[in-house]
Amino acid sequence: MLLIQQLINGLQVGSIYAVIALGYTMVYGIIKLINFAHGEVMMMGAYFAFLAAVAGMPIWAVFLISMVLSAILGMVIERVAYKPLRSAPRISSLITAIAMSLFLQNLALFIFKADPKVMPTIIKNNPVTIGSLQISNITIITFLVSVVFMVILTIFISKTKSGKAMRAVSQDTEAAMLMGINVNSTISLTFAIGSALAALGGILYAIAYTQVMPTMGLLPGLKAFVAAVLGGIGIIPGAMIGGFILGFIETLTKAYISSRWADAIVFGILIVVLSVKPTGILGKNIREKV
Amino acid sequence: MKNKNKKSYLINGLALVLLFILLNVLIKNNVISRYYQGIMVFVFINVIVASSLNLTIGFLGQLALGHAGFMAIGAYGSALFSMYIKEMALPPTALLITSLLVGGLLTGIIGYLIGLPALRLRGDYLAIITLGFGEIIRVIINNLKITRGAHGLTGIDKLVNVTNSFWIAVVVIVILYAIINSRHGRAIMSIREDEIAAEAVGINTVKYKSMGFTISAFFAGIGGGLFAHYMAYLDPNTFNFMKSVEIVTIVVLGGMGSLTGTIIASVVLTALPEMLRGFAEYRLLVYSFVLIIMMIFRPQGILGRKEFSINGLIKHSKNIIKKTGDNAEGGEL
Amino acid sequence: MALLEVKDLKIKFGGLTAVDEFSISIEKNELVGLIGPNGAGKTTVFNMLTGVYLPTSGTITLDGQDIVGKRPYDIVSYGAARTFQNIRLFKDLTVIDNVKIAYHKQMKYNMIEGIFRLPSYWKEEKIANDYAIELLDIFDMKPYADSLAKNLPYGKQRKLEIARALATGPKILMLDEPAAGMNPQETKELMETIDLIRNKFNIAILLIEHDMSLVMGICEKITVIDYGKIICVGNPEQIKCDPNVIKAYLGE
Amino acid sequence: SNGEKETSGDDSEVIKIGTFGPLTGPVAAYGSVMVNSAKLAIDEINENGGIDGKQIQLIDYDTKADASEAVNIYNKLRDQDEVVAIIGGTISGETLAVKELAIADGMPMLTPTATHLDVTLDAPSIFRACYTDPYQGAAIAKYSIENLDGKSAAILYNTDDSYSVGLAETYKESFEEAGLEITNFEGYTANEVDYSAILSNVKDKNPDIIFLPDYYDTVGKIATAIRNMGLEQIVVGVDGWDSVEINYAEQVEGYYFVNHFAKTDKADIVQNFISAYKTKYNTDPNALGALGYDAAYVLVEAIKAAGSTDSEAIVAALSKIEYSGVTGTIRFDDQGDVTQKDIAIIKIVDGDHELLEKIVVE
Amino acid sequence: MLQVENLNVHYGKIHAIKGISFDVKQGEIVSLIGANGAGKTTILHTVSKMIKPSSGSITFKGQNMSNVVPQKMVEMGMAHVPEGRRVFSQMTVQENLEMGAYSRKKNKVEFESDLDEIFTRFPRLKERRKQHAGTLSGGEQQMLAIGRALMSRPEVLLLDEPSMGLAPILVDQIFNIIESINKSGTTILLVEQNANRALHISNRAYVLETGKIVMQGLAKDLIENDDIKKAYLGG
Ligand SMILES: Nc1ncnc2c1ncn2[C@@H]1O[C@H](COP(=O)(O)OP(=O)(O)OP(=O)(O)O)[C@@H](O)[C@H]1O
Ligand SMILES: Nc1ncnc2c1ncn2[C@@H]1O[C@H](COP(=O)(O)OP(=O)(O)OP(=O)(O)O)[C@@H](O)[C@H]1O
Ligand SMILES: [Mg+2]
Ligand SMILES: [Mg+2]
Repeated sequence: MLLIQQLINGLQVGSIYAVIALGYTMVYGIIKLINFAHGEVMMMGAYFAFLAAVAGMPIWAVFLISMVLSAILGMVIERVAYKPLRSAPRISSLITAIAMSLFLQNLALFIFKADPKVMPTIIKNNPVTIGSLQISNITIITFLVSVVFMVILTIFISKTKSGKAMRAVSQDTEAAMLMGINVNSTISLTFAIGSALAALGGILYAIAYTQVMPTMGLLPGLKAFVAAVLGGIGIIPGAMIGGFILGFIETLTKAYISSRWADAIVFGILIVVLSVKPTGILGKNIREKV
Repeated sequence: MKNKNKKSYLINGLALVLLFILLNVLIKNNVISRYYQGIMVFVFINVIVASSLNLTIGFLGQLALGHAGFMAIGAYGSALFSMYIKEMALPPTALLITSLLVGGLLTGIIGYLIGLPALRLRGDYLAIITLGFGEIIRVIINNLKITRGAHGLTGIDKLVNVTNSFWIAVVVIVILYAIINSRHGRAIMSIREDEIAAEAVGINTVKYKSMGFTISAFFAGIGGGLFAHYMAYLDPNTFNFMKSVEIVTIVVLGGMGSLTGTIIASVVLTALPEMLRGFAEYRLLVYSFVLIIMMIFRPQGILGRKEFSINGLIKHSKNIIKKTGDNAEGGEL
Repeated sequence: MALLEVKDLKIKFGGLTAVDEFSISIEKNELVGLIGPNGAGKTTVFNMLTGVYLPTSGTITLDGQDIVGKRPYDIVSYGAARTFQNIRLFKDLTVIDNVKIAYHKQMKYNMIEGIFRLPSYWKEEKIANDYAIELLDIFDMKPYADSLAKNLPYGKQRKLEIARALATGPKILMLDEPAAGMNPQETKELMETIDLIRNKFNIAILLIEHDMSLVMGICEKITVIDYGKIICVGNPEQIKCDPNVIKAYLGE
Repeated sequence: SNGEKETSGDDSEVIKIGTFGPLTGPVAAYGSVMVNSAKLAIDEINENGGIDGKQIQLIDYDTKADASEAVNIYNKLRDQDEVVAIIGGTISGETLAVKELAIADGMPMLTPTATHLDVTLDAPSIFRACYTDPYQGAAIAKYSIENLDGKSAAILYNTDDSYSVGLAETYKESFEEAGLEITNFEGYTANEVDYSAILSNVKDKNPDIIFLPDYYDTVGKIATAIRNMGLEQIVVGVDGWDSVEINYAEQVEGYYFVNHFAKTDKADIVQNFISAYKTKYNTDPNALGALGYDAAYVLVEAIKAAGSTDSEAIVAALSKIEYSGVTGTIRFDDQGDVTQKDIAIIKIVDGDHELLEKIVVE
Repeated sequence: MLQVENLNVHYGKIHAIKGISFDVKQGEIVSLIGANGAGKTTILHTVSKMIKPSSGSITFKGQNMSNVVPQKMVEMGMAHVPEGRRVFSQMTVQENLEMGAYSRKKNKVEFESDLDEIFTRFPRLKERRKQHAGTLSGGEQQMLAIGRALMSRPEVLLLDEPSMGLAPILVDQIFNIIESINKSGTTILLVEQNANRALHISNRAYVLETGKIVMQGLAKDLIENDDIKKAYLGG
């Protein structure tokens, strides 16, 4: 029983990782950049939601405002910081992304100050009890959100014209231009969607754990990235699977071994998985054609 | 070719000694106070750690994000060792050097073991794996009895000062430079350029990758050891992901594949936060902003892959003199 | 025994059998062509011979030694060197360094000797340097020694790749479409160079090429494959008239 | 006030004292309250004539909670600013990082809040104004057993924080010495947000008491999770809890903790401090502030008593001092730690502190 | 149709194209020939607006194209088959062709009929329509690249070394295809190393040497020119 309860606990964290990882993997899939600032966009999304909630907006408006503002933020970040570096060495863009994450974090520190803010209860915690098991309504919502968005995103990328344009850009930017695809707006769209998803993750996170603070994005961002890599980076369903696996591993470690080893075990498993399957769980092993 | 090289070694060596004498004179006359000396020690430590990482990133071409972990192993390894052999009452310099070597070797060995699985992966995967190893190392140190975990390690002898850290940094840079400009260094660089082609001309890429990675870890360990014996206190959280990022930033800013670039960037990035101390509140904001601007306008770093050298400078200034000479002539016409 | 003996080589990629029942035998100092339609498996054969791909089955014997399962760098020391269909130079290194890297295995000084710049370092570095210059000279590339490989014009890059392969001291040299992207005049010059190095270094050459003027002009023996299988072996005259080859490859 | 270097060079005009702590970054709250309170104290002293007519200048720096920064700052305070003594550091890590330097220089250093045992160990010139962790750990354990009738307890603690680990260990020891049971000894990391796994384990074991030695933000988060999971245990804590009621009044209602002072203490000195702080900074101070405030007064008293700004004289004066402040009576033992200091036992009632009693443990 | 005047292109310090002018008239096949690195690819890239020239003007269908973005060129009826094929390797053959029609208004019927047309021209592609383009052979990829370009119904087609690396039999095929595309009304600007074949199907040609046009004229005249023979036709 306790084990099942612990798995339910894992589902909560896992679903949040999954939502954040979806955006992460999508951005990576298209421009091959580890967008380290993704976690900070999530943080900003949480603050936007916090402000909207404090202002007493209805719940749908809280979600909408936060996701729209974050989408815009994501697009601006890309335009200002990443676009000039598209042809630069990969690692320079990576450093820019890290710097951007630092910048946003410190901007938030400056604006909102270091002490955590308590997120108003926009969804009341209402656990559903089955026997001795307890599952929070927030967990159920988070889980459903992650699955629904995974499906929508998968269909979007594989079936729609914009989705295909994204894939074309990711495989060969120049050739995509020659097809008449507007590469800049395609990449912007990618960032908009990815950032809106990050914000969604941030809101769910803030609701579940009741606090927003400037450093809140750092670890979930990193974990979501690990989840994306675990599932096979660039692969949408992989992000979700990776997120859930990470959630379960973490929770079980905390419950049965010790919380202090949780991060080490998460990374340990990542290392084992990548050693066996270098492209992640759903990744295809493509041998470089010589 | 041989003579040209030897001459340039001589010039650079002479420049170093002059620099050192100048440093000493300034310290003696209290122009460089202990405050500045302290900052200089951090600069030298950063030079060592960052140039060791440059070997992995700039020359081997593999992105590693867990260098703080190696630094931590070196720091704790050498600190525990020097505490352990304290009774032998070695002279301070001997104690420092043996402890550094022990810390470095320990780090090298662990780096080698980590490199075996990690280096099979490429690009971003390697980055995330090394990040993971960095975190694992930190967590382990945080939970070991012998390192005193979260309580932090105290009671380490303060053995490091400006003089010895200066010379250790010089030795490390010279060794790295010598390795890079040898057949082993070329093999390492060929892996950065094209792994498949490197194999096709007879380079054992697995061997040279591990070699590069291990040497890199070894020197990171030396840097960590210096840090330990300067701070005289260690806390596992010092060696977190942000520390790794800081080191990577130095490498990238200086120029991946340029040791002299790393030296310049170490100076800039260690001094910059000190200069910004007046703006405590905006400090990190400004720092990250400057970094973004830097990357946008000079993504290849300050020096790119070039090396700054006295000879180059002499040559360059000769050219300038010649040019101005030409101009002067032009003026006469 | 021939220098290179390949028997019943086969490789599968997933469901696709890219090369099947491939056998070839090359003598010392022989110049052999390997041709066939696009996607026939020519490059794949090279990749197996040089250890990039592990064949599903079959044997490869180079100078009397079995090299199946050996890593590419190892096979180099058995005496096989190659160029790539898509040029793979060490782009950001100088031309001379490109060649010196390939000379790596002939140098013996260890890391300690290198770090301390002991006499062995100076001696071997000088030998390597002189040899690299000599090789570049053969390809008329001495003036480019200090430029970065990526700044060379395309044709020179192809030549540098050949020079680099030669620096490994091979017994057999495998060239994958060396004339691709060259105009007929340049192709003609390349033909002469290939002939020259074969004689000067006394090595065997295996050549993939779609330019028939080159293949027919210098190869003594030609193997034609289609869909991974050999459809014809013979001298240029025989190949030109073979109906299978005409149908699958040459056209009318 | 960020330490503009005085160019006059005439050090008879002002007496300079340094202080440092994390003023930015995630634990900025600790450093700022401490530094602000020390400033408040120094301002008051200056208004009342300073030290024998000389004004005091307090120079503060931000360590970002980073040990290497602390070293640079210490060097800067000593060499550039030429301070005569230091109030600090705020947290243990930064204080330990400058410990060896302070010993070597004989620099008088009074830390208001660094609780790590090693801070004052073999360090003749370093003093500490707060009681140490074993002291308060034993106090709250004693109270849990004797007054709250606890027969079994779960301990949740932060594995990354020396303070939390130390307290968890003392509490456990005291409990086990009394022959009682510790049902859960669950660590979590500094960055933890999801406590459901360990709380499910606690729920499974159902102890009488939960001991939660951590700072208020984390306590608030965990208390929320405890309420959400429907756990009904009494939760007890330590001085880090101070301020938790600001954001989490509902969640911590009815819980207990020990502290250096109680803001509802009627004593004049306490109320005066609180209102002065409020006037100056527009927020409530907490225990870290009270300690910083007391530390500043203690140090100034010592300088006065020493009659000079000579390091050795100040150290000697400090070791003999006895001062009654906001946090009780401060006097130092041979090691430089406070002895016989009052501990306030506080219950959160209607979202405010209720001072139950003040105790002294041996 | 297409007019280029006094074009200059720099890569950093390298002056790759040095003041070139040429034109392509409706219905023509015009060839650019020249040695490696002469600047042929650079010209095509500049014409399709993939790189910015340092000076010079490009006029397409009577309009000045100096300040337009690449997708505008596609919309106006230009298609570019780049050097090295550049198919979208992780997309299927069909998806690649869909991307070719990206710039056109969505019209299912028209799209299907265009697709059929491509498949009748290249039956090989029909067989492989579900296969990932990256796993096609070189010749098949070349067909796909051309097919993809045709999907935008271009009025002008830029072809960069379409025969590079192809088996002789495919080279024949490709040149036949080019001729037939031209016959059905598409204007073609062709870059080729295989100068002989190129000149045989072209109306006119320009000869490039290190960024300059050194000769121009009717293709049939150039074939007979001794200098050309010696330098580009292999004797
Ligand atoms: N790594 C790989 N994974 C999957 N299939 C491969 C791989 N390498 C080659 N192939 C397939 O094997 C077949 C042979 O390819 P190969 O490159 O050897 O052809 P080739 O004869 O060199 O053709 P070309 O003349 O066009 O270069 C092709 O169908 C190709 O798609
Ligand atoms: N991205 C680039 N950066 C710097 N120089 C370049 C770049 N691309 C081309 N060049 C240089 O510009 C000149 C013209 O190159 P271009 O590719 O246009 O020639 P080409 O005629 O198409 O040759 P090829 O027959 O090899 O395709 C060459 O000297 C080349 O080295
Ligand atoms: Mg091939
Ligand atoms: Mg070209």
